[in-house]
This record gives sequence, structure tokens and C-alpha cells, in this order.
Amino acid sequence: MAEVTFLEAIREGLVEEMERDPSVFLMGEDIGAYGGAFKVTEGLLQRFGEERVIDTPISEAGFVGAAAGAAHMGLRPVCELQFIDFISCAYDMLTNYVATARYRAFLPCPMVVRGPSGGYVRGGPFHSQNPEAAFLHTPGLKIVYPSTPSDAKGLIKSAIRDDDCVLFFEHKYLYRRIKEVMPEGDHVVPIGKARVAREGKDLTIVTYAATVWKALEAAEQLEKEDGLSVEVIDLRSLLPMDDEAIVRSVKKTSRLLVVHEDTATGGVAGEITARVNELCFEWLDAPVRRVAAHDVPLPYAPALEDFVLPQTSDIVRAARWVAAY
Amino acid sequence: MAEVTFLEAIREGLVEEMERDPSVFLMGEDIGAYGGAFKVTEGLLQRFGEERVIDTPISEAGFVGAAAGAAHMGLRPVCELQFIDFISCAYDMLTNYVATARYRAFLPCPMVVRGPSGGYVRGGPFHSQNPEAAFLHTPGLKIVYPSTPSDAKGLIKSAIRDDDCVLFFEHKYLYRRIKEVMPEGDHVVPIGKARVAREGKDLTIVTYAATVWKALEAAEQLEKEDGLSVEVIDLRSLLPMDDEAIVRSVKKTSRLLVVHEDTATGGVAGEITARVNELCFEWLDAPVRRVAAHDVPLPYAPALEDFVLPQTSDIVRAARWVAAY
Amino acid sequence: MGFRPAAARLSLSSMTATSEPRASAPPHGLTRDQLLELYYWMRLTRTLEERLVALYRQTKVVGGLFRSLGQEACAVGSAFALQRGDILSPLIRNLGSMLVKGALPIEILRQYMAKGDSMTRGRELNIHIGDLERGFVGQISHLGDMVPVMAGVALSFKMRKEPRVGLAYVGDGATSTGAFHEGINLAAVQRVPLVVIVENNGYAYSTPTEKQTAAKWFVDKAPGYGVAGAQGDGNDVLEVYRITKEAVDRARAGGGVSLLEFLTYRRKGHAEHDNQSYVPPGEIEKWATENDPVDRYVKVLTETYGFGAAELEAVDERVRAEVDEATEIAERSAPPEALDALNGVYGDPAVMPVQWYREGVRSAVEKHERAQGWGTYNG
Amino acid sequence: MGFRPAAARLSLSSMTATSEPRASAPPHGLTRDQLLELYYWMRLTRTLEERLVALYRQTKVVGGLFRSLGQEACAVGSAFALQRGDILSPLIRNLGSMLVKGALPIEILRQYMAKGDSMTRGRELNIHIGDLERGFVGQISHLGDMVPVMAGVALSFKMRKEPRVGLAYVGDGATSTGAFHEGINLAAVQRVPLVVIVENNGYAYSTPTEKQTAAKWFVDKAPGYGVAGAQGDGNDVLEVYRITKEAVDRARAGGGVSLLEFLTYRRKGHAEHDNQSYVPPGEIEKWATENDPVDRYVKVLTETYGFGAAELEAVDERVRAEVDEATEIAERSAPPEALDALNGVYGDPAVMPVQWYREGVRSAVEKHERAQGWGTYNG
Ligand SMILES: Cc1ncc(C[n+]2csc(CCOP(=O)(O)OP(=O)(O)O)c2C)c(N)n1
Ligand SMILES: Cc1ncc(C[n+]2csc(CCOP(=O)(O)OP(=O)(O)O)c2C)c(N)n1
Ligand SMILES: [Mg+2]
Ligand SMILES: [Mg+2]
Repeated sequence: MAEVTFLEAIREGLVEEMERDPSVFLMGEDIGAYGGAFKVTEGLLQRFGEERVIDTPISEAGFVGAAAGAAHMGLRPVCELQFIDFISCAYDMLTNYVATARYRAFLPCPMVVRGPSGGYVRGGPFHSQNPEAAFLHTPGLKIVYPSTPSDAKGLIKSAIRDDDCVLFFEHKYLYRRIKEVMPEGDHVVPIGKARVAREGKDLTIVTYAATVWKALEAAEQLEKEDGLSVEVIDLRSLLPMDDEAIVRSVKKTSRLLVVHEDTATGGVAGEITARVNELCFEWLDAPVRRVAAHDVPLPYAPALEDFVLPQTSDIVRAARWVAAY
Repeated sequence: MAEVTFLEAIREGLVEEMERDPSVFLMGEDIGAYGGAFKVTEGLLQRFGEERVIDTPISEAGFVGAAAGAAHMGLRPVCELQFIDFISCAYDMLTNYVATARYRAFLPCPMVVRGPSGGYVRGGPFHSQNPEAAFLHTPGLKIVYPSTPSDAKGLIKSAIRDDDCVLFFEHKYLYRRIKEVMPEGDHVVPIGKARVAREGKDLTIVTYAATVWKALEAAEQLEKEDGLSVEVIDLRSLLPMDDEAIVRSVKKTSRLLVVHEDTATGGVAGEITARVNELCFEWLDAPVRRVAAHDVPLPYAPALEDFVLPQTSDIVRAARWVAAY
Repeated sequence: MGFRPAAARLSLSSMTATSEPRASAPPHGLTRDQLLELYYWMRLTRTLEERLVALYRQTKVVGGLFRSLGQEACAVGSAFALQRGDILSPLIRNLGSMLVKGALPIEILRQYMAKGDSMTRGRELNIHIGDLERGFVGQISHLGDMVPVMAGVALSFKMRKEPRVGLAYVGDGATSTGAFHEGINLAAVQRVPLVVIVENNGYAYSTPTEKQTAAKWFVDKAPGYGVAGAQGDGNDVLEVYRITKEAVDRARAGGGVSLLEFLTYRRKGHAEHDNQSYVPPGEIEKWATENDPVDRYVKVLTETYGFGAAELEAVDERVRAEVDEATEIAERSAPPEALDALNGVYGDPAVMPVQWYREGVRSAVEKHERAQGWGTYNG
Repeated sequence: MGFRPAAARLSLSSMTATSEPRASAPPHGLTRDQLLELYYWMRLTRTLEERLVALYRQTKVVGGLFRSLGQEACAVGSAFALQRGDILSPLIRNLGSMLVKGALPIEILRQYMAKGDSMTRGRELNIHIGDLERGFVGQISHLGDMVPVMAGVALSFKMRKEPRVGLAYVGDGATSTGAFHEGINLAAVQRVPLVVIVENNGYAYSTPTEKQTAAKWFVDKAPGYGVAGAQGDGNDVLEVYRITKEAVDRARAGGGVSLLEFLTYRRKGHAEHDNQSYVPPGEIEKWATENDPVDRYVKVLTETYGFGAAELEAVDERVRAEVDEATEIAERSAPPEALDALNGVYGDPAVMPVQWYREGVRSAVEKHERAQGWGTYNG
């Protein structure tokens, strides 16, 4: 079978779920005739018609709220944000209305909010964001951020089937760079389960999204140059988080490096560190350390962006530090 | 001199800064004739006039954005959110426009966004929130969350004088319950500096806002019942955070309990744990543990709210666990 | 069970035997029974709120208490224009709308008293309750947010080609929110069956309308969204009914969105703690004496449609008995069980874990301290 | 330095010596020099963008490239109605407005090429630059957000009783945002000196206007905000000037907010990567041949106001020379220094710390990989 890109894998997932379940429909800006800014929904208007592929006005709070209303009525809307940076405009709707609907009013919100996220693409401060930390703090939401095409497909399908709102972040750096042959059949990846992206025994790297690939590169280099055996855990889901997978690995390696592309302060790495402290402090032979972006808005010029974001060489250096501790 | 409440202390700070600097003005809903939902701005319309105490339409993004525009022009707006829960409606404006203005466009945003926050008051899911974690993650913002009247006054004055945007959270449980005689003169408390609320040597509790008082109660009880000497650090500022004060205390006690009212997952305690790990891992004799709210939207009925939020007895139990580790 | 069941509407007919021959025929396609029913709902709204005030004064209400005194016609008349299957989203002044849609007094009472068997099991406040079956969605506090949500509810009607209509209420204040704008605009473009009612009651908390908008009327916003607009006297229950019915019928027929403005007046403060010091002297009194929607409707019923005083008093009596009975039962309900706080954040997992520091602990506090109206000023 | 200084407006007068006696007098209080100046700005906008296209094709532009082809009259005519001291917030089609307000071609070129000496020192993209002294505020991507910000800028004028005016541009698409609504409403209630211009160019990215609003015109929104409204031909630079000038004068005189709608057409895609497959065949060509704002203005200048072809060609020549020179200099600029990324997030602290894993490291990557238009589809 042919390889498909990360982006095509998501499209496959959307198409399969739309065919499987007539209550699934799409909303977003320019997703119809244009097929979306990144062409994730290309061809879907032709295939499923205007009623199920809805171009909206520029109103993120509007269509995310409308998705919630439709979801209450038993539909399963999937919202595309043109860039995930615009999810900020629906922040109130997501954290206050959607996240609490089941709890306070017994109204289910089976909906997905997806969109291209992340940097390394010269997108500047408003087309490169990683919004996961801003939502990690909201009970009632789920957060998924895959790194491989098969996970992207399997998780978008799970997200659509989930009975709660799932934020599905798609790293745009991966869209056309990463390819894979899709597993056969109805390929579903459970939300809340991490993946061991590489096995190792000397040191654990916990990460997700684009930095999984940088961590794997670093692991390769560390193996070659230092003889270090690095285990890479790809979280895939951030909320709920797979504590078990993290703890299992840390208990094996006793050393943990947490890597993410988002800024360090207030990022997801803090939560991970706290959990590891709580769950396997005794096993730690070195402090948990973070490799994350510098605490600045993400600048646009290549030299600046590359400086601000964590790079493979940074992971290598940091891993050496933790390993040598 | 007479004692003033937490709320009056904030009003004193506002009045002093408005008298000191004609560029300071207030915007918000019902802050004029009505004096604000909690009466923080009572009497200020009469004192400073309609031009400097502006009642706005119900449009949090609107007036927070307008504050930024006015701030660019050299004014120093102070925005009141009727309840801090509505800051979510200005999330985009704050995190994307305001926080980045200096960095991307060299436009300063000397402004304050303040409002009543926090629970323990039977306010339900939309009148009890603690929004600090959602903004901790945004370089360009500062976050202040005081626990005493004198700090509230000193910090609101610093916030108004600061050349960047300061989010100033006022715990409404403290508004009328906590009183203090104000320090004389131009009392200013620097942003970014923690306060040792109680000295101790066996265990450190790092906390802020209303739970400072619960931690102090717990410390008292632990001293009496267990002979434990507990140090309580009141962070006061969350961004920037006073690493030095935290580290100094942890190096002394070797045991740390982080307490906050906000939900555990994704809360500020994660960041604190990560920093302590990074900065004084070797000194830790026990895992850093968190006492924070259960991961649910905050329910309204007293029995439910009291169950969900951390209480003094919880801190006592948790501290004993950490001390005994 | 003594409280009124949801199907009680019809049982009113037994009370309408004594119609006078000389009276005008009921207007707008309404029956005589329905005219009386409208009166019932308005009276029920008012009496139930009065009971809540009594309970509030006895400190049995947890949190703030919100009145719709003087706005009952607007709430009741508009909701009465809906059919079973239609869905509305109420705001804080729409207790009457919810009652019309089948919310029971006992449910309102339990909710305000934060009882464990209240519709939200003690999770939410005041009239933030919902039931899609009966046709009302639980609102959240953040103003404006219900408009996009209702756009989506109505979108589902359109997508499924169901002959159902959505109705979203907003206050004059809520029209200033971005969510209102995005929601009604999206609904308009999608031509979904949605009616948006602006209840212009003169104030948003303490803020008078002229500080909320520079427009002359809220209905002036309709052309800017390309939707049908209409304005009416919000204290005339029959006019409210007629105008809403037209909009609802249009929506049901595929005619898209309407923006209706009803002029009314909020005679009590924003909530019970609000002393209305910002209201010009005499204003409230004027509305109370000259423009009370219940008084006006009584006059219309008796002078135009030939209802006798006894008929109306029988309704009053019945309402009183229902509210008494509901109160008695509601007061007996227990508060919620603490552990229920952990249920139902997600479908899966169904229960959130107990925090480690609380494992095995029954109660973390000795008694549940009473808070004073969220700490807002009780002036 | 060869590039045009900000005060260059006046120097055009030397070129206007050969006016014909039989021509109509310049309209709307404009001088003959100013008529030519308008032409200069439109031509400069177009030529500069064409240069950017060439640089984009040479992969020298970092990120996307946004054109205003066919909208130059709207941008230039409206900005020309402002005075020194007035402040505007441009959107992505308002390169012309920024040039009028004193932005220099070299600044635009450096910015698009992410140079270290660009106005944002490589931090922001395309025309996201600002300078309060010259009177334009740096926009952010999030549509609508500039309207509240400009309401605040104008509020400062009102509070300080300065005779200054704010001008905010939005696209047809941006009118759907909550921020637009909240901002213009707040401005209207506060009666601040603000003009909001909706540039209706038929599309928001691929979305045609009828999917953006059900209203007939965007100017129909004016009564709903209680502001003055006017609509005009956005491809007629003199009409754009006249209508904007009236609104600006009214705002300066204390008359509050205006909402203007100019009808124009976006002849290129949303950005250079967009192949406009969604546009009905012939539409673009029709606008290009029948309604090009530069062509139309050339015709007016020569046929009505007696300008000679040579005069206009001299302007073209001058523009070409200026853009050539600016390009040459801009290309020589260096990229930013990596460490500058840490400066100026806050006033205090002035510098953010280097992450621990990077201490003492000069560069974390071997070469700065080129991204393809943020990964958007280059179809
Ligand atoms: C987004 C948002 N901002 C502020 C509030 C606080 N608040 C609650 S009710 C209210 C006034 C509402 O006025 P209006 O919409 O006219 O409704 P009314 O109470 O008059 O029926 C305000 C400001 C809120 N609930 N939501
Ligand atoms: C809040 C928000 N949502 C989505 C986008 C993505 N986006 C950028 S430009 C654009 C279309 C803008 O259309 P319009 O306002 O008509 O301006 P035009 O490009 O036609 O001048 C969109 C959807 C954005 N920038 N901001
Ligand atoms: Mg009102
Ligand atoms: Mg457009």
C-alpha cells in the first residue's frame, strides 16, 4: 500500500468517520470549495455536500459554540480552525460552555476542534502557536497532539467517536514531511494512551508532536556517539495523560528529560514533572529537566525562530547532562 | 490608624495612583455610579469624574483592547472585570494582542486587568474561577495574586506603575474578611517578590491567595499538635515567579508542599515543582506534593464546593505525609 | 406527588366554563383557554419568585436571587409561541419562559436551595437548568454565549429537516458581546430556524441602555445581519405572543432568523442585593403603577375578553397552592452527597479520582460555612 | 541615503508645472499637487508589490506574500484624508495606507525579507509593522482585534481633548468577528473620534461575501451601532477620499464614529500561494479590464483634470527608481542576531534568560531550513 502524508492520514480519518456516521459534519473557514488553508478537507465538499462541509463566517466563538449546540442534539461536529492560534478567540466558549456542559447540565458535547499548530515554519507569533497548556487546566476537555500519520488517523477517528470535546492539534511542520503506510481496516487509536516511540534503558525522553522527531534524532545520535540507550515516549494525548506509561519508563531508566516545543514556563512539562515527582520520586537518579522554548513570543525570522525553539542538538546536550548527573 | 479591609486597601491603592498620575483611569462594567459589583470603585466616579471612571458595555474583549490602545498612547488604564471568570472573553486580546505588543511592535501596554476571583463563596462554576494557570504560559504578561490587604494595596500600586500589562487577581473570599492597618506613606510592593508569611524549618508550604490563610492555619495546628515548624511562602506574584525565595526555603527545610485553590492538573503547582526540581533537587528529602482542587468544574452547593476545594485539614494531612516521608 | 406535572396546561380548561357572551373573541388564533393559561404562567412566575424572596430572607437560598418582576409578559408570551419540540435558551429573567416550557416550581426551588435532587444536583445556580426533552437549554453565566449555541441547535433542525425552531433570549446588555454578534451572524448566513429576542429592560446591572449602545433601538441591528426585525411592547403579553409567533412561524417555514426587541422594565435590582440607587427617583414606581404586565393583562382579560374576577382568582389560588406544596416538598430535600462532585465530568472516564490528600476522608470541613451572596455587596 | 524620506510628499510639486488651462479644478478641496500625489501613492503601492512578487519568486521573501492589487484606491484615498497626528490601523490590504502615512518601501522590503534592521527586527511578518509617530499601529493576525485597540487610541484623543482621529480598516470577513462588534460598539457609546472602514473586496480568503453576512451591505450595520454610515466606490480614489474626509472631519469635530463601506475587489488570491480556483471564471478579468483603480484614475487625471501623460510617466519613473534603490539597499541588510530574540518581552526585566540547555551555545542548528509558506498549500 502507498504511503500517505500526515495530512492525508487526517483526511482519511475524517472521510472514514463521515462515511461511517451521518451525524459527523465539518465546520470552519474556507474548508469547502477551497479545501482548507492546508487542504486537509480538500474534496470533502464534493463528496459530502454543503450540509456536511460548512464554510463559516470568520467567527471562531460562533462556530465552536454552534458545534456545541449541534452536538447536544446528537450530531458530531468537527471544527477546523484555520490556524490553531485562533482557538484563543473561542477560549471562553471552550473552557466555560463546552467543557462544563456535561457536568453542569448533563448535555454531552461530542465534538472535535482541530487545526494546524506549531512552529519551525517561519509563521511568526500568530501562526505558530502551541495552545495545549492553556487548555490542560480545564476539566471536561480532552487534548490530543499526535506525531505520526497512523496516530493522527487513529486519533482523529477516536476523537470523533468520543462523547466529549476533543481538541485535536495537528503539527503543520509534519503535514507533508512525515509519511507512513496506514494500518488496514478501521484503525482507531485510544485517547489517553502514550506510545513508546523508541525503547531504551538509560534515559527517558517524554515528548509529543513535532519534537518527537527531534527526540528520535537525538536518541539516534546519543546511541551512536555516547552509547546511550534513550527511550522516547510519545504522549499523543495530553489530557488525559498516560501516567502509567511515563512512570513505567522512568522506573526503568531513572532519568527523565521532558521536551516540548511550547515555551517552558507554564508549559505541559511542569505538569509532567509534578506527576513524576508524585508517582516515582524514589526512582529518580537525576532531576527531571525540561527542554522547551524560550519564554518569548515566537519571532518570525529564521535565525530568531531557530534560536527560540528547542532543536535536536539541544536535546542531545540536555540528555547528556541528565545522563551524566 | 484604623484597619482597612482587603477590598478597601485595593481602593486606597487605586485612589492614590489616580491622584498621583492623571494618566491613570478606570474602565469596566458598572464601576461608576454603582461602584462595581463588589464596590471596589465606590465613590471614585464622584471623585474623579466620568472621563476617568468609565462604565463600559458588556464587552470584555472590547474594553481590554481599548485599554491597550489607550496604553499605547501613554495612558494607564485599569480594567475591572466584574468577575474574573469573564477574563476568558478577553483571552485572545490579552494573550495575542497585549502580551506581544512590546515585543513585536515596541508598543508598551502599561495596563492593569483586575477583578474578583476564587471560590469558597458558593459562586458556582462561573463566579469562582482561578484563571492564573491559563496565563502563566504567556510571556509578556505579569500575574499578581495577593493575600493580605497591605500586599494588595502595594501591589496594585506597583501594577499600575508597571510598564507592562499586569493581571491582578483579587480573591473575593478575602475582600471583607481580612483586615489590616496600612503601612504609612507611598506603600509599594515590588512585583515578582514572594513573602515569608511564616518562618519555619521542617517543611515549606508554597502558596498564594486565599490558601495562604489556610496554610497558616494548618501551620499553627501542626506546630501545636505535631511540634512541626512549617514555613509558609506567599508567592504574591506568579509571573515573574520568585524562584529565589522558593529555593531559599526548600534548601532550609528540604520538604515542599505546594498548595493552591485551582485544579491540580495544569495548575501553577506543576511549574513550581519543575523549578524546584531544576534548582534544588539535591536538597529534597521527599517528593514535592500538591494540594489543589479536584479536577472538576467548581460546583455550587456548599457540600460539593467544600469537597472539591482544598481545605485546612487537607493541608494538615498532606504536610504530615511530607514531613514523615 | 402534589406538584404540577409538565402536562398541566390542558387541565386549566375546566376553569373556563363561565365565559361572558359579549366578550371579544380571543385574538391571534388563541383560544379562551389559552388566554387564561397565559395568565396562569405569569401569575405562577410572580408567585414563585415571591416565594423565593421569602426563602432568600430566611437564608435558605444559596447564592444570589434574580427577579423578573415586571418582565413576566415578555418571558411568558414569547415562550408560549413555541411548540413542543422547539427549544429555547433562557436568561436570568426568563423563569416564566422555562415554566411555560415545563420547568416545575419544585425544580426551581430545589435548584435555588442547592438541593441534591435539584436538576443540576447542586452543581449550578439559580435558573441555570436545562432539559432538552422539555425544550430549554441550561445557560451559562457568560453573556452572549447561548446565541452561538442556539445557532447550532437550530442548525441541527435545519440539517435534519425537522420542523423545529430555536429561541434565544438576550438582555440589552448581552447584545454588546462578541458572542451575540458571531452567533446571530452565523445563524443568519446559514438561515437556520432561530428567533433571537432582545429583552430591553432598560438596564444591564446598573448600566442604562444609553451606555450599552448608541443605537436608537436594538431592533436597528436586524438589517446589519440581514434578518427580519420587529419591536413590541414587552409588557403586553398578547403582543409579545403575536410578534414572536410570527417570527417562529417564519423560522419554521424556512424563512430564517428574526431579531425581536421587546421593551420592558426591570423593576427589581440586578439581584436581590442590588439596592438600585442608580435608578432615577420615581422611575420604578411609574412602571409599577402604570405598566405592570400582570395588572395590564388582568384588565384586558376582564374588560376585553370577558373573564370574571372569580376565574382569575381561582388561578391565583391554584398557583398559591402549587407553590406552597412545591416549597414544602423542596425544603425537605437533602443537600447533595459530597462524592457526587466527582461524577460526570466526562463520559469516559465517568468518575474523576479523589485527590491523594483526601483518600478515605469523609469530610474536610466541620461545617459548610454560609457565604454572603458570593461576597457581593448587600447594600 | 537614496530611499524616499517620510517628508517626500511635498517634493512632488516640482513635477506639476505643466498644468493645462482647460482642465476642471481639483475637487473636494484638493490641490493639483495632491491629485498627483494620490497617483504617486497608488503607483508606489502597485510597483512595490510587484517587486515583492519578484523577490518572493526568488525565495527571498520569508513567509507568505499578500497583495492589494485592485484595492490601491481604497487604501490610498482613505489614508490621504487623515492629517499628521491621526492614527490608522492597517490590515493586510493596506500597504497603500501605510505608505501614505510615511512607511518607506525599504522598510516594507526589509520586513518581508525578515531582515535584522527591519522595523520589527525580524519578529513579525509582512506589513505587520507600526510607528505611532508616523501614525500607524502594528496589526496582529487575529482579525477584528484592531477595532477595540483603535477605539482605545481614539479614546485617548477624546480624553486629552486632542483634535486627532483614528481610522481602523477591516475586511468584509473581519466584520464577522466578535472583536469588531465589541470595539465599534464601545467606540460608538463613548463617541470617540474613530472611522471604521470596511473594505468589501468580495472575498475573505475563499469565502464570498454572501457566506460572510446575510446583510445586503456592510454599511447596513451602521444604524445598529448608532453611528454614521456611508458607502462608496472603493476603486474611485477621489470618492474614497471624499467620503473618508467627511467622516474624519465629523470625528474631529466631536461627531463620533462612522462606519464606511467601500466596494472593491481582491484580484489576487488571499496570498500568493492561493490559486483562486473558487472564483467564477471571468470575474477577475472583468475587474482588471473594466475597473482597475489605477487605470481609472489615470483616465480621470488626464481627461478631467488636465494632466499630461508625461507627468504621470514621470511619477512612474520616479517610483520605479525609488523601489529599485530601496530593493538594492534592503537586500544588503543582514538577518537578525539570534540573541536579540530574548530582548524586550517586558520593560522590566529587559532580557529573558537563555534556556539552560543553550548556555554558551552559539547556534543550535547548522542551517536555517527554509519553510514553504508556513506549510500552506502552494497550489
Ligand atoms: C461576558 C459577561 N460579562 C459580564 C457578566 C456579568 N453580568 C451578569 S448579568 C449582567 C448584566 C446583564 O444585563 P442584560 O443583558 O441587560 O440582562 P438583564 O439582567 O437586564 O436581563 C452582567 C454585566 C456576564 N455574566 N457575562
Ligand atoms: C480571528 C481570525 N480568524 C481567522 C483568521 C485567518 N484569516 C486570515 S485573513 C482571512 C480572510 C480575511 O478576509 P477579509 O477580512 O475579507 O480581508 P481581506 O483579506 O479580504 O482583505 C482569514 C480567515 C484570522 N487572521 N483571524
Ligand atoms: Mg437588561
Ligand atoms: Mg475581504
